[in-house]
Amino acid sequence: MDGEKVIDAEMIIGYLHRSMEKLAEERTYTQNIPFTDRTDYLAAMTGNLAYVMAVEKLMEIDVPERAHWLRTIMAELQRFASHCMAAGTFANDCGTWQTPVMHMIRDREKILDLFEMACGARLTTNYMRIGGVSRDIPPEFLPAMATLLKELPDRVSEYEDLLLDNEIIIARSRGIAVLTAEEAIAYSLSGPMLRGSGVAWDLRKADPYAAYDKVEFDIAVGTNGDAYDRFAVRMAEMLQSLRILEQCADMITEGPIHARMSTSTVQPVGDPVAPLVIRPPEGEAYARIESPRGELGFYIVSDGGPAPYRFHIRAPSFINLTPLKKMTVGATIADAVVVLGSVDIVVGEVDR
Amino acid sequence: MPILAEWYDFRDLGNAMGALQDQILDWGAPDWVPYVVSGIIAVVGILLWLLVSQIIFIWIERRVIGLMHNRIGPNRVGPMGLLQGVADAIKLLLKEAVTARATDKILFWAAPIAIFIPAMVVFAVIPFGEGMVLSDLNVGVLFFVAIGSINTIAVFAAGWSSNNKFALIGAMRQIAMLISYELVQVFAILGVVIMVGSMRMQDLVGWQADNDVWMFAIQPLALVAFIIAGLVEVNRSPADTSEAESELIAGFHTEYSGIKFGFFYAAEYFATFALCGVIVTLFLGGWTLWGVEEWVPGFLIFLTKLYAVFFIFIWARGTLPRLRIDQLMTFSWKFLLELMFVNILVVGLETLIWREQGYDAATVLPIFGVINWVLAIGLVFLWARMLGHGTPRTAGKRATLTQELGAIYYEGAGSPGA
Amino acid sequence: MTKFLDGQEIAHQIEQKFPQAVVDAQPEFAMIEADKLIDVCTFLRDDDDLDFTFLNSLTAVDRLDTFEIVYHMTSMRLNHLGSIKTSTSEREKPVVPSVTFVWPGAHLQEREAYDLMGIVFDGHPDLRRIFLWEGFAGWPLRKDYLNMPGHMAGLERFPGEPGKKLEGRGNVDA
Amino acid sequence: MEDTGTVVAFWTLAIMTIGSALMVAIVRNLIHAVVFLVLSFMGVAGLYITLSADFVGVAQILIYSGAISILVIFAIVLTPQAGRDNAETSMRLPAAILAVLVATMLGYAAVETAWIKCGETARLPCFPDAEGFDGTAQAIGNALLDKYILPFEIAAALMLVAMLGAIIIVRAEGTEGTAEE
Repeated sequence: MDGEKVIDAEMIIGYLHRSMEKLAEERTYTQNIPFTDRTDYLAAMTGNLAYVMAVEKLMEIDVPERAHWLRTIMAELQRFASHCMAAGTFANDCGTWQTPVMHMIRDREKILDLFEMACGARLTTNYMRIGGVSRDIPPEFLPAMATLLKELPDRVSEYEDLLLDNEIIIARSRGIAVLTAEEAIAYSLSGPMLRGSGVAWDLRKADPYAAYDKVEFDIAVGTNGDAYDRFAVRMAEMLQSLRILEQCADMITEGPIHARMSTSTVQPVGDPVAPLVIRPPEGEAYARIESPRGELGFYIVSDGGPAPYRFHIRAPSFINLTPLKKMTVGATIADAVVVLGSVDIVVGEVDR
Repeated sequence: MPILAEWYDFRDLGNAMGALQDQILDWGAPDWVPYVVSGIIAVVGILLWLLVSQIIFIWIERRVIGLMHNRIGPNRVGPMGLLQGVADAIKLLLKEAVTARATDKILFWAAPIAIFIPAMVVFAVIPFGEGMVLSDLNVGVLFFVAIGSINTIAVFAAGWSSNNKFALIGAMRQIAMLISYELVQVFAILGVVIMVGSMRMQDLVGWQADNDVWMFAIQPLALVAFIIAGLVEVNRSPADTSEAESELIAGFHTEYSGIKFGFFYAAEYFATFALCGVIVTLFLGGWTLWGVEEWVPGFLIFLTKLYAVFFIFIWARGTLPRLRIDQLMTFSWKFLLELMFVNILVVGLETLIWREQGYDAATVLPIFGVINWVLAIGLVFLWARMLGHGTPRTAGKRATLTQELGAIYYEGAGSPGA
Repeated sequence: MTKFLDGQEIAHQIEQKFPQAVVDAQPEFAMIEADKLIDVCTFLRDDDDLDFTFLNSLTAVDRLDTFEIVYHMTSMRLNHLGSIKTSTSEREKPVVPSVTFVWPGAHLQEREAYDLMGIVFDGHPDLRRIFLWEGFAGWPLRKDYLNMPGHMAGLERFPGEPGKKLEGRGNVDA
Repeated sequence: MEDTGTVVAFWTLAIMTIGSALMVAIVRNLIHAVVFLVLSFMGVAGLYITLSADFVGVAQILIYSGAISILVIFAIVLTPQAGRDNAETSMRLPAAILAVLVATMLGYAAVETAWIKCGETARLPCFPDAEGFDGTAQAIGNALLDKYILPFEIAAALMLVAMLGAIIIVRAEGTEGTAEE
């Protein structure tokens, strides 16, 4: 730094590096599922979903209808909760004394209660299984979600009015860390970072997985790729998630929650249909979903054994950090904090 | 003014003090003894009041901000958490005051004291009641500004001696802001002094009592500028860039711990009390309330107003995000200062006409009030637009929603769907 | 729906431009010669009907005798996903050309592959370890990492502990 | 002036001012020197007040210890070569002799001249400080604006020119850094 101005920015990471990719090679496919919620601990459901979809792609299992709906509901709830944290802490970096964060965390708590109702855990859910979901949702889940969906939309629009039109937040984040559309694509950014720069690319629309092709929603896009637009995109996505959840709530079908697997020996809880040890055929698969931070992909190479031969996680937070130096050099210290806030990284995912 | 000026007339503690002084003289003490005695009693009284209200206000502030955050706030220590302030004080006392090896020992030790003194000395001038002002300087208001300017040195000493890069940046930021907002503060006070005609605090209060009008009704612009400049000087919420947690850990008092940090913490609160006191005296009619002070003791009215203004500061702290240092500077130089020049020009003209023609106050003051209010609102909008506030660049905007996959909406990328 | 462009089709396209660049074409990927990688990638990115402007992910896989680098790419305009691979059989100091100039997004991912797998990307502007500290001995993600001669798995539990051979899944000669 | 309070105040302030002035010269660290300088400014302000020139005293605090000291500090901090300490110069002895000479000369002048007591001549009326002291701000204001209006305007113009000069210098230096708002 030279006085207030930042001359050079160096990223020192690796403090939370648990070498998940090495550990995963020692454990069977089902044992690896808990790893995936600990990479992006703010969006555990989407982590599980991505890994499970990769293995299903490898073994060509087709998941029953109700499991698709349950996965979509859980993924969208997780996106809303994760964006609550992201938007709140961004406003915090702009200097508000934790007021917006507290309000948003209060909403996030309600969603975590829903998770607890569905799968017993609030943060590290470990809810999805290869071929379906581990448990069906209790009868009082949908009514609880319905009441939540009644009150959340106007609360989010209240946050939008309070934060997006706030004179000081506009002054603090407008024009900071601007990335053009071409740069965003070249730096292979994804999620709100990419859409903030104006590129309308959302994997839920481009490559619809689970039940996303049956629901109606829009992609939120910013126009001039600065910290303010990424913040606006996240707020708009929260509203879209609520819209998806309403449609899922009344379109969900009854039926089995887990695919019938061929070598079914030991069965999991409830209506057990999956074998404890899964041996996918030799080959490789790359499956990716739209996690709240971007394109979360799992590249699995299998050699027919019980454990994956190579287990690679394409972490959006890690790759979204590539242009960090370009964004912060030249700005002041106060801006550097806002830039990091707008990138919205989760260190567990950056370091894997 | 007090109906019965006996010593037991508690509407104004000044009477008791006066009676005490005569008593000492009767006992044949030399003439300077009563001054010393009353001085000490008054100082001890103010200090006690300050400490007690600080402890209460630590609790109130954290409680109010807690409620704003939709959480409860401190309720562990003592009934309803009331002893939170005391707990903080004891904690700070017991904590070990670490001095880093590479610090500049003498300055590092002197800085907290140097910050604490101005925060205390300012109270010599603030009138709590009709007779209750420690030293009735007839340059009272100027004294307040002068003492305010001293803590720039103390801030620099703290930042420089703790030999820590962020502390120095914090100190430099604070100095830059103090200097630029001192000008605004002086001009805001100038407007008031021109209209009242004297710098003595008691005259200011007296003038507002006689004309049965509060100064902020006549000069809103001066009040707004004074509050903003005060917020910056005391470095509270929207302008707490010098100890912004997210950027500079704790600004110039990063290296301090234990009771030294306690001094900084207390100094910040006392400075805010002093600021609220001056705001109340200058703009909100000090200890008068349209004749109510005949019955209700003057200093109680003064304290309620003071705490009300303090509440506004807490409210600002709970809601407003922080401005960047250069935005704060441009705000002061390019916006507030010009408004203050215009304000003084207008007020000067008004008082000139008023004094020359010799109109009586009742007719002319409402007219001045209206003129100034219209002027204030018009000026703020006009000047803001001139500085580019109304333009789309600074308007809040939602994200655009689209169904078109792969389309590019970037302003620089030409039409969508590229 | 994102169309998965299979290996043969990509290999066919590349054949026209660079005759002997493609080593082998599988349904999932097209194996490309290591030294022709840079111009193939620039071609893939700039060609209009392929238009792979977005690099999804870059992964290094240790196939015991060779190192494979897998590139997944997407085209946002045409909404299709393709993947190519290169491989190098060098064990001691595997060198692969760096694609950071084609896709700047590969910058950190290549540093990660270097840090965990030991693959040197020549032409990379700033090839340093990204997760582990500079003095770390060995490349953790390699299959034979656990019993590299004399190297402890990262931290010695106490100074001077002899380099024990750990039986792990990965010892090659077991 | 004669009642005991002011006499005590005068002597303490005098000692404080001279003491800190001496320390400015003696102390090693330059920053400490500045802090002592500020202390001496305050001492001088105190002396003004003992002479019941309250406006000038408060103005002294505001201008000297508030603004000019910051100027001096910025000067010290921003000049990199300043070794931050009073360098050891070979001229110590001659400087000491010179200082003593100047001190004696001033002392002699202070003691010998016949100061005019207030009230002796028409020009210098005594301030009636017995009953209620109405403050000097009024008098200074009137003097500035009717008797010394010309120097007042010239000073104002001078300051304006100085400020414009400063801005131009900074502007030329920092043209690339000014990000448009």
